[in-house]
Amino acid sequence: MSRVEVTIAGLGGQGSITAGVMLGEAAVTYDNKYAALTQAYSSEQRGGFAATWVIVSTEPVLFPRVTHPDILVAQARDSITRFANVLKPTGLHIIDCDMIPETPEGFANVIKVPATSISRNQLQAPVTANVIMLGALCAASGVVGRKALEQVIVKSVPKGKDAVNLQAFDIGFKIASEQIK
Amino acid sequence: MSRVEVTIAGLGGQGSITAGVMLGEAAVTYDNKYAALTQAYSSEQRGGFAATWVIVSTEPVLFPRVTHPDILVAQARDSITRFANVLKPTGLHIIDCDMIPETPEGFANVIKVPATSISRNQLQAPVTANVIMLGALCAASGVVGRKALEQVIVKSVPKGKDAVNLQAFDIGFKIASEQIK
Amino acid sequence: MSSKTTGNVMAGTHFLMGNIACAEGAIAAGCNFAAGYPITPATEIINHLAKKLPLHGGIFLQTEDEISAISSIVGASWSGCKVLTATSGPGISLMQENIGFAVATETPLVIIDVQRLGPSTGVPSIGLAGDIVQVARGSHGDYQIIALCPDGPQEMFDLTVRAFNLSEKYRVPVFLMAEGFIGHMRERVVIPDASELSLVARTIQRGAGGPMQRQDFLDAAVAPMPVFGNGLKSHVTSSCHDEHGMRNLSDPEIMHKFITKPIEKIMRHRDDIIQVEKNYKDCDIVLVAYGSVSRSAKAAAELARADGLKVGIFRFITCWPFPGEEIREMAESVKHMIVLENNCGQLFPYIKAEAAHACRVDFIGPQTLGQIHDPEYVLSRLKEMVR
Amino acid sequence: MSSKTTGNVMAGTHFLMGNIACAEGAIAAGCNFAAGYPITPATEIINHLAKKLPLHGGIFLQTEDEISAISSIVGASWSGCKVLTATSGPGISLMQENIGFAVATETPLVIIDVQRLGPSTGVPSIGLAGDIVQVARGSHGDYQIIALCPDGPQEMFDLTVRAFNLSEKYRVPVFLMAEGFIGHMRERVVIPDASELSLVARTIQRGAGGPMQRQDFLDAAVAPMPVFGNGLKSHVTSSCHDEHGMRNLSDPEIMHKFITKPIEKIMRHRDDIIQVEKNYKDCDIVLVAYGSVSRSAKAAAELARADGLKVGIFRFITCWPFPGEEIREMAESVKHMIVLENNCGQLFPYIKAEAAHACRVDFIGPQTLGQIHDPEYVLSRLKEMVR
Amino acid sequence: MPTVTVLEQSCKGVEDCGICTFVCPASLFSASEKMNTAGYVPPQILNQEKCTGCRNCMIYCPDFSIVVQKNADGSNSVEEKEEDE
Amino acid sequence: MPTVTVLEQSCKGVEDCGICTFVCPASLFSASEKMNTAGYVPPQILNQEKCTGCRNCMIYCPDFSIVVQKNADGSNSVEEKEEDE
Amino acid sequence: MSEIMHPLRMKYTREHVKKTTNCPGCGNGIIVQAILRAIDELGMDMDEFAFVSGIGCSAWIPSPLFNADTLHTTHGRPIAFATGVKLGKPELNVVVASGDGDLAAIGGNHLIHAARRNIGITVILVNNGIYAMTGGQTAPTTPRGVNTTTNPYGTLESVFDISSLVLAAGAPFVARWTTYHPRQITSSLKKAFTSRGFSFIEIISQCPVQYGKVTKSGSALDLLKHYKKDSIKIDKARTMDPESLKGKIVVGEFVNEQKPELSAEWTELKARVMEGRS
Amino acid sequence: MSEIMHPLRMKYTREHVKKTTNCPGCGNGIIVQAILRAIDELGMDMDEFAFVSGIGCSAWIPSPLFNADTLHTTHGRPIAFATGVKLGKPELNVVVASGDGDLAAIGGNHLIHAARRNIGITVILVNNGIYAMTGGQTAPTTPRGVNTTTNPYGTLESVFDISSLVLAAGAPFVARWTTYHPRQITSSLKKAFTSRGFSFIEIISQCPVQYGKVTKSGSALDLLKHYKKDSIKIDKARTMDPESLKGKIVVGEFVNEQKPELSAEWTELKARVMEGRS
Ligand SMILES: Cc1ncc(C[n+]2csc(CCOP(=O)(O)OP(=O)(O)O)c2C)c(N)n1
Ligand SMILES: Cc1ncc(C[n+]2csc(CCOP(=O)(O)OP(=O)(O)O)c2C)c(N)n1
Ligand code: SF4
Ligand code: SF4
Ligand code: SF4
Ligand code: SF4
Ligand code: SF4
Ligand code: SF4
Ligand SMILES: [Mg+2]
Ligand SMILES: [Mg+2]
Repeated sequence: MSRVEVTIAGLGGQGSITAGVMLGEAAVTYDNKYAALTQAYSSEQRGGFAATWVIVSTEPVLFPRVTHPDILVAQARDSITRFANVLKPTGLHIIDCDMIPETPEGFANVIKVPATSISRNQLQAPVTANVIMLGALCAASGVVGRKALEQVIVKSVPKGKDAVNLQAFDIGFKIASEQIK
Repeated sequence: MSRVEVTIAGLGGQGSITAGVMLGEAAVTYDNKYAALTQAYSSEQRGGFAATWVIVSTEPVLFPRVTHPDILVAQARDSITRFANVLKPTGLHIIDCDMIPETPEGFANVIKVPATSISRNQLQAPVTANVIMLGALCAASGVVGRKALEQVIVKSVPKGKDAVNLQAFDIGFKIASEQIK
Repeated sequence: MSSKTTGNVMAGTHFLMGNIACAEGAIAAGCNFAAGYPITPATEIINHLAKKLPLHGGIFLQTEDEISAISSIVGASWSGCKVLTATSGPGISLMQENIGFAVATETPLVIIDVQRLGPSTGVPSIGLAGDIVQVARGSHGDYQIIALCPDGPQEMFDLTVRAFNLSEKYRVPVFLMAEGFIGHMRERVVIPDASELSLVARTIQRGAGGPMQRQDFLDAAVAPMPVFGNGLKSHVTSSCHDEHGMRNLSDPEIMHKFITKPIEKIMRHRDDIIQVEKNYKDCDIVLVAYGSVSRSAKAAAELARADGLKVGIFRFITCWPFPGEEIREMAESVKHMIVLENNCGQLFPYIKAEAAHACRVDFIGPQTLGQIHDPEYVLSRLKEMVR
Repeated sequence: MSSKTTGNVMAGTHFLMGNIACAEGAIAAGCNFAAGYPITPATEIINHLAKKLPLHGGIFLQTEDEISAISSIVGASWSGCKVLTATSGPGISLMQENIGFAVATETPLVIIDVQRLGPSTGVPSIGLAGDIVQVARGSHGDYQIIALCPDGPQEMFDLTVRAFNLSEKYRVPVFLMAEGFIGHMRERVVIPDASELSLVARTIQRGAGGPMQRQDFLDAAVAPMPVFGNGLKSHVTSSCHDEHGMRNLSDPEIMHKFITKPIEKIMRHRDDIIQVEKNYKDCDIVLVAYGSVSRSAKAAAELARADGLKVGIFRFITCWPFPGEEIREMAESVKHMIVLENNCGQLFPYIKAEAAHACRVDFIGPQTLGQIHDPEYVLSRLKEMVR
Repeated sequence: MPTVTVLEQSCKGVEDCGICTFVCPASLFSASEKMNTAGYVPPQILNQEKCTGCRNCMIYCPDFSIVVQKNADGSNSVEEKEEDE
Repeated sequence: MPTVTVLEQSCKGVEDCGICTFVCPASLFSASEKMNTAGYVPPQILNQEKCTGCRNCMIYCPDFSIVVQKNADGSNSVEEKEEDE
Repeated sequence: MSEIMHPLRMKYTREHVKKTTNCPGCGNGIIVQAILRAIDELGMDMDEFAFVSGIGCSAWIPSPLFNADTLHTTHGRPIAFATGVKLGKPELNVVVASGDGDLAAIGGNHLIHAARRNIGITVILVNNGIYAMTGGQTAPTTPRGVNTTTNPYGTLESVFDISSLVLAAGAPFVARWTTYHPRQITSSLKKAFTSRGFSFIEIISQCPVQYGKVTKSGSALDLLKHYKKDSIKIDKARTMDPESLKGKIVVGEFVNEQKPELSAEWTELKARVMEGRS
Repeated sequence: MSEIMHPLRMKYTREHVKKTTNCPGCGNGIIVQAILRAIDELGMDMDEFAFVSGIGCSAWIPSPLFNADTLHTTHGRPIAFATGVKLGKPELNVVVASGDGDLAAIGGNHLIHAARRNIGITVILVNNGIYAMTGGQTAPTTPRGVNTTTNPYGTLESVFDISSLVLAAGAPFVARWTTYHPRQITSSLKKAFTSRGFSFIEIISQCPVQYGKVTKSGSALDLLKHYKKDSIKIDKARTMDPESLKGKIVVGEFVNEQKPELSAEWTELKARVMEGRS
């Protein structure tokens, strides 16, 4: 798979962009791939939107914009509204089913991850929802290796938070693995 | 004579530029001719140079720079050094012989006017030297009519100074008239 | 002297310095607010306006710098005044950011640029046409202004009046691109009676309600201007905005219009705006020029004709918007254009871009920058090129 | 992670934001004085330099405005520092006057322009290549700077290093023309070991005596720089000056040299300065582009080839001095150039001027300004044009 | 008795703002259980009868989110006596 | 006795300048009869023996045109005592 | 109850501007109300005003929110624009509201010159001690020693005492308050709006999101508490020694005097010279 | 006798600069000497200095006359350039000399910010009350009511008290003298050159040609006489009421205190963080 286009979108504060940066960084610095990331967010503190577009490729990335993503990671309903229409019909659709209860129609590959509730209730760390989604993305797509992502997570999160984040990653990974089985 | 090029040059403070402006103004506003004037001066209070170039023509002036003047009015030695070399060989050369005692060589038409001494001694008004030169220019060239120049002089000089300036003009006019006779 | 002042107009035949003719043109055009900062070789304009404007009920404000000058005339324009500033290259450089503001908010104003020898401090008293591209492209982003090139004191008057008219009509900054040489030279200037001057005033917004009920901006046909103090509750911003003037930083379509509509507004009216002087019938060779050196070009063409060479003339009176169609049309009919500019060739690429497909295009700068071309020099270069 | 910091260089493979790569490039190049004023989308550069420069013995000064930023880096350059400022269009507009000063005094310095959507305030977070002409012609007078156009974070690093090298070598302001899109995107960036980087330092004047005994300026071969504090009693002025740096406002020959020599200095070394990327062998059609949209062009050319159309590519890495010869050479060998710019066509006339005599030249702007061209859109437009 | 109304939709939340909780001399404001559509938790007013009608909450709220109606007729007068502190 | 020298060539003239005539406590300066090549009339010093050596003329002259030599050996020391006024 | 609306919002703001862009707890919202309350209490109409602002969070106070003529200018220049607006139409109440970076860093020169020439505009300067909009860079009001984005090892520079500076520049009306003093702000603004002459009001305001976080000064409430605790009225401050004033915020009206106002002077001058002419 | 030369001229000025461009009687020449005398009396070398100036008559005081590193910048910006020179080479004595228009009109912002950040340069501001070089336009120092080229019906604006302004901006050393006080100028300059910190010296100076003529204030001597008659030392002025100070020129050293200087602070900071890093 030479070029994979990923969109990760959510509300401000959900860590979508951080997840994208981790994805790109894992691809480049540990998986020796190429990656290009662009991003956008509104200026509101809360309730605004945030999105990142990551292209991962075994070749240098020519055109750096994502137009028809292969993968959409949607952390909020708004993300579906904005971006589901450009997802390739055969594309992979990973949703936080706590935030988006109804299954999006018209997509073959939908993986549902209750990331918000797990992060809040099970992990007591709401900020790990994005890492759970990253785990799911890793398992479901293999766009970047697990090892690479884990290394980046350890490097990126605040000191002392690596354990809970790795756990979050693992949970997401497992949930997705089961659904693609 | 369709286009006459005049250079009036001297030291700062001698009124060369004022004389040029009077000449142009007389041509345009009273003689219904065309005129174009450019000027240059150094920033020194005294001892610097000042020069003006006036083109008087019955037609609109196309090229507005004086390159080879028909007339050079020289109020100081420096003016000769700077400008005599471009005066047309047949050109008219009007010099203040108080400031430039030696007759410039190589010119057929040289008119000598002791303007500085007349203005100082006879008229007790050193600032009228330029008007004396203008009188000489008028008589020797006819580039602008006497009436026109006199009107402009009256209009231009400070109130109460018109009489002495008209007298200065007349003196210059007469001196030149005699020499061209 | 055959002059009388009717209304604001000092009608009659005068022997005027270009800069004074310009200031008189501003007064004749109805300018009632000018702001500026002294700078050689433009100073006479503000000095004269400082003296004359109050006599006609206008204000001249000497600001703390040129940034403040351009900003305050934009403000006064929104208060409904006809406004002007005058400066030289260094001042234009400082004004660039807020020239962009004026373009983006479609504010009518006139800027007199009496150009001097640069770059940087250069030689204040010597003129060049060194700012020709900077006034059109020196602020960031894409935009379109109008610029006019006077060839002498008479046009310093005439084109100043025209600059006000165009600026008010099209809600756009208009530049008068005088050169120091033109600003400081004196020449015969005929000022018509007030009754013979046709003046244009902006169309003022009369629409009721708030701006959301009106289209105050981004109209390629020119939106009526919602000037302040009329209860219009106008909103003016140079952030990307929609046709109501309201900021929008998220809609790509609005961004596109924010940039393109004010440009389109000028380009759509280019035939009304663009003036050129041309005389190249039956000529294979044309001298293309503007400003001071267009007079060198004309003199050279006369010399050439006297010499038996048929040489035409093409002069930009408007240099921005660039008279591309006029150049293209000429390129189809002549064999060789020779461009004279009082600089190192700033418009030359723009001319060549429109002409090179159809004819040869060459450039002649002044023999010595700072001195306008000697016609004999032009003729000799022309002969070399033709040979 | 495979990175280590040798000397000032954070060697290794990284996933970096363009702006951070740029700041790292500056540090790697030996920048030891930077001054700036925050502005979106360039802010990350100064934030990063503020953090990193002191660790390498450098200073970051946040000035009261952009005018002060450019002025203080000129001052520090004369104190012998390698200097930089980073800003966006509004900042460039404000700096114009003193960019001219730097050119006229032959002062080495680097300016990073992370361009945003304009004119005026526009949209700070959206990038366009709207400042391409303003950096070359936005100050008054005739002059010549160098400008480089990165196409991604890797070149934000590489070309920042190169910008310092060129600036020091030729005593001239060098611009890095990043677009907001490039500045804010993240990509793989490989930073070489310090030992693999070749850095250029200016030649410093060692001549004895006062400036009248030396030639400190106006040398088309680049005069050694008489930096301050070395007892050289240098004189630096942007007034018209002779080769000793001494003001002269009366000699026309010196005025001519004052303008032309610094231009000649760059143009004489144009082959060393100009870099282009080209690949149009056997192609009739070439896509000509620079910056972000050169990647659209390359992607479109690939699509075209997949479609059986042989489409070449030409990319400006250096955009100023303008690669006219390279364009002319290409014009002689192809039939049709299609220019892509992330603006309304700022370089288009410059390209056309050099090419139109020999081939057809067309322009494609982005479908929506602010979004870089979609390759499929380019391909469809190309097909229309060719049809 | 003054009526104090929180306009919950525009409130930016006691978590990050909470200015009303600080400036009410009677300490009537506290976090509610709700969340508005923007994700902020507006305050609730307990013991409104203790309200002094000082209008601090209204005057300090940065988001126009509190309205204190002093008059029995419920009119929205914004007059008040100058109070210094 | 101090020697006071007027460097006539650089003087810009008592007519427009004349600062020396004003600041000399002994009023030693007055217009001379000469004119320098730039057209300015420099001052002359009469009664130099009355010079107090205060150096005012030297310090105030805007054009470096007066030199006061205090020392018998004629050396150009510029030291002086601080004087207030 | 859902039809209840804030009366100032209803009367004086643009209907279509549904929300402010301020962060939660930002002091700017307090200032918005204080301005509108002054207008309301004076019984003035929005059509008598023109509001001018620059670029920055604080520049969003009047614009586009206020339902009046609003001119949103470039960074640092609102006072220069406002000077033109005022001279062009002297009958307008011209009010500038903008940030400390905007008015005292890049725009500092226009500020002192407007004070000097006594142009009859009101300037409301929001001093939040930081460049908020661009992400926490040092402002000329950032306390020495504090860490910011551009001074991560502590600012080395001292702050402007802006009110004193404007006073020294010649302003006839100068006041300073904090957002803990909304009523006093309103009261000073009422004087400003009704007096001729250049009037200047500095408002120390909390920016919890940038200033609070970057400099580790805490939340909106922490900052308001500081303003409450450490504010000293000018009358009292005048009796205190510099040492005990350290860390204090001196508030109050520093000066309120009459000087000839520029636009009125111009009106007079024009009448005079036009009469002389005819 | 013809070989006699002025010793300061001989030691400290460029040989090839044969004449100054000043008009007869211009105060700038007095300032030239006062500066050189300070250097001479301190026994310093020109190579320890860099002189920076802007555009205007007064900007020609150091440049190109002084035989030292001289940087002649653009109008209004010398302080900004000088800040870079100083931070780039803190061991240099960086001295700015320029006019009131240059430093207080267009350059006012750099002036107050340099004072605030206490960058260790010396600024000599020549206050001649006018824009001399461009021909007699109003400066922010032109007295109210006086006629100038741009205010032919009398200036309507008030003047800056520049020294007070710079003081309010935070400068640790501020002095004002007139050209009637050349020895005092020298003495203040000696303190300025040897003190760390931003030092500011305002010099009221006669411009007979523009100020004198345009405002009808008389000749060089008339102006010097006015300086002599109307100067009041600051100590004495402090005991006088504002009314009796009208028309007076308050001269003297207004403040001279120690504050941390910016380039030194930077040197320290760099040492600190580089140590922390290694
Ligand atoms: C010429 C220019 N330079 C820089 C900027 C970027 N900029 C926007 S707002 C701002 C700072 C605002 O600070 P302040 O005025 O204190 O307002 P705050 O956000 O703190 O309320 C800056 C530097 C700009 N818009 N224009
Ligand atoms: C940007 C810019 N604007 C204007 C000028 C023109 N200018 C040159 S000197 C000067 C005024 C100088 O006044 P001041 O600083 O008081 O010096 P003075 O001549 O009075 O000593 C001006 C406005 C310029 N050179 N650059
Ligand atoms: S002060 Fe207003 S915005 Fe803040 S929490 Fe209370 S009601 Fe909400
Ligand atoms: S009006 Fe006063 S007492 Fe009543 S709720 Fe509001 S702040 Fe509390
Ligand atoms: S002070 Fe100097 S320049 Fe002036 S008149 Fe006396 S000697 Fe001449
Ligand atoms: S030294 Fe003093 S007393 Fe002697 S001539 Fe000079 S000013 Fe007069
Ligand atoms: S960043 Fe600060 S100043 Fe800006 S809106 Fe948020 S809290 Fe207010
Ligand atoms: S114009 Fe005035 S300031 Fe300039 S040199 Fe002449 S006297 Fe001095
Ligand atoms: Mg702020
Ligand atoms: Mg001055």
